[in-house]
Amino acid sequence: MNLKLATKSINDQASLIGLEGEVDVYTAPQLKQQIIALLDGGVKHVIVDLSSVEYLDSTALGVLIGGLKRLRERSGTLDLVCPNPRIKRIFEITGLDKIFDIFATDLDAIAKVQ
Amino acid sequence: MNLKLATKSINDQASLIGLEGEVDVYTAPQLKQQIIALLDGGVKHVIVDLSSVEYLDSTALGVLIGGLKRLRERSGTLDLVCPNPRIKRIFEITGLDKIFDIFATDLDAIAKVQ
Amino acid sequence: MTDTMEAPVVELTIPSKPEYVGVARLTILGVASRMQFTYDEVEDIRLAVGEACTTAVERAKRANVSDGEITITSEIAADKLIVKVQDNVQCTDADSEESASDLDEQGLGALLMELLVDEFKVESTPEGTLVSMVKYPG
Amino acid sequence: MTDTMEAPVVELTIPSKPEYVGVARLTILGVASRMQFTYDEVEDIRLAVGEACTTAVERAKRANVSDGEITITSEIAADKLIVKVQDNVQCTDADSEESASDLDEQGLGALLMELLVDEFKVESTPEGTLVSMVKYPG
Ligand SMILES: Nc1ncnc2c1ncn2[C@@H]1O[C@H](COP(=O)(O)OP(=O)(O)O)[C@@H](O)[C@H]1O
Ligand SMILES: Nc1ncnc2c1ncn2[C@@H]1O[C@H](COP(=O)(O)OP(=O)(O)O)[C@@H](O)[C@H]1O
Repeated sequence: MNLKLATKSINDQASLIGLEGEVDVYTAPQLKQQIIALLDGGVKHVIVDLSSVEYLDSTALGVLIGGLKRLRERSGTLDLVCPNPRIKRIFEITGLDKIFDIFATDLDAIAKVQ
Repeated sequence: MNLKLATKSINDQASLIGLEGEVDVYTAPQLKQQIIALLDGGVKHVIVDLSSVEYLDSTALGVLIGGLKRLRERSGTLDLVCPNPRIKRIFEITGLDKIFDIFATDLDAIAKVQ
Repeated sequence: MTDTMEAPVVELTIPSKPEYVGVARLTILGVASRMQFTYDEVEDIRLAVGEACTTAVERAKRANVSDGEITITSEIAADKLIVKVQDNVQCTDADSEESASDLDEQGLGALLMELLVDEFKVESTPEGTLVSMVKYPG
Repeated sequence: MTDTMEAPVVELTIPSKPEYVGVARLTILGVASRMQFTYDEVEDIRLAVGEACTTAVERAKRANVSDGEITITSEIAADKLIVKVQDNVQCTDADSEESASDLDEQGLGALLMELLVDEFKVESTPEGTLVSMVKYPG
């Protein structure tokens, strides 16, 4: 019934936001604020790790799409880590798996931005 | 939201009922039937393993007390395995930990009836 | 019914049948989890509300009421949670008296509710029976 | 309202606020879990009902309604689950039209509901807006 965020820096241009819990209309604003804070700090590559997310709704998708747009505007990237098939399915049925790079592990996602 | 029962014979006088899930007003009748079936089969020592129980209410307590009474009438026993402190607490606050033998592991409970 | 001045209210109505008590437990788990209760206190509330619904289900069964309903109203106040469990079956002697086969469960259910919440009351209403419970965090 | 002939009904009312949508999801999880749905179908229902409540919450916010309420009615029929999500805010153009900043979420929420249930309908009622969904097992 809650969302925990843990952000770690990969290098001066890249950060990973680890999410745990439910990302919905109540908690998605926290994710949005965190992405904006990273953008304000000059980060160009954001990885959102959904490995420990057990619920994700359209509000969360909206925040991720918004983050992707903002990052692309500055030639950056927003990639996802999503090993959970149930969560990944939400991206697949909405066709959003075509606009996000979705990795099975955080190491794969980090390798891309390093 | 459901209860699974798995009964295994320890010897011709003793059986262990393993429970998994929720034991409440909806599911406790299954436990009652299983205890009665064992009694009818001549079992004198019943162990109820609550290790995988995540919810247990007064209906379940009533069934266990009823089973204990029936078994005592034929000089038998009904013991519990309950390593989960949250479930054990329900027996403690109602004082029922004094009428049941409660073991931390199934091996401890089985050792007593062998 | 919710007003910016009043406490937010969550209201659930379920059939008075054993298979729906679990729905009430999940709902109250969601309500209590959003409040300032510890994990143990949330468990206490879940068990107490489950017991209140269970006694309502047993009451409907004893009274042979087939269209029984239970309404669980949660008032989420700043400093406490008030839960009212109202059914549409009148209190019978069995709710207070020691009656035949239901004794163990009845007695234990009421005992648990007493132990798990800070305030606990059972009363007859024109509609049926009302169980009121209050739990304070901490 | 429940009758031995009619389908059992579970009714939940929550404040139209982001923090209560999770309560509705838990309740519908309890309802759907008791039926003949697969684990994946239960997840679909949970997500669809969550989306319906989320659009109601957004609607109340846009309309500046502070005493918004959402009533989620689940009819547990033998062969299907019917869920009606009724709020007390009238449909605005924004519910159909493409409007400013809410577009992504609005569009995706409606898309998800379409994809996750077998029947899906949004309509204006005298009280506000009603979203109806039907899911068949299997
Ligand atoms: N399958 C989809 N479902 C819903 N929205 C989608 C989908 N695929 C892409 N989008 C849209 O992707 C857009 C973000 O991608 P982008 O093409 O960079 O921006 P824009 O379309 O605004 O120019 C969002 O506006 C979102 O609505
Ligand atoms: N702390 C307790 N809370 C509720 N019931 C208890 C408690 N301790 C014992 N009991 C009672 O234990 C009884 C079963 O134990 P037992 O002494 O064998 O039977 P009886 O009291 O009927 O002779 C049940 O009737 C139950 O009500």
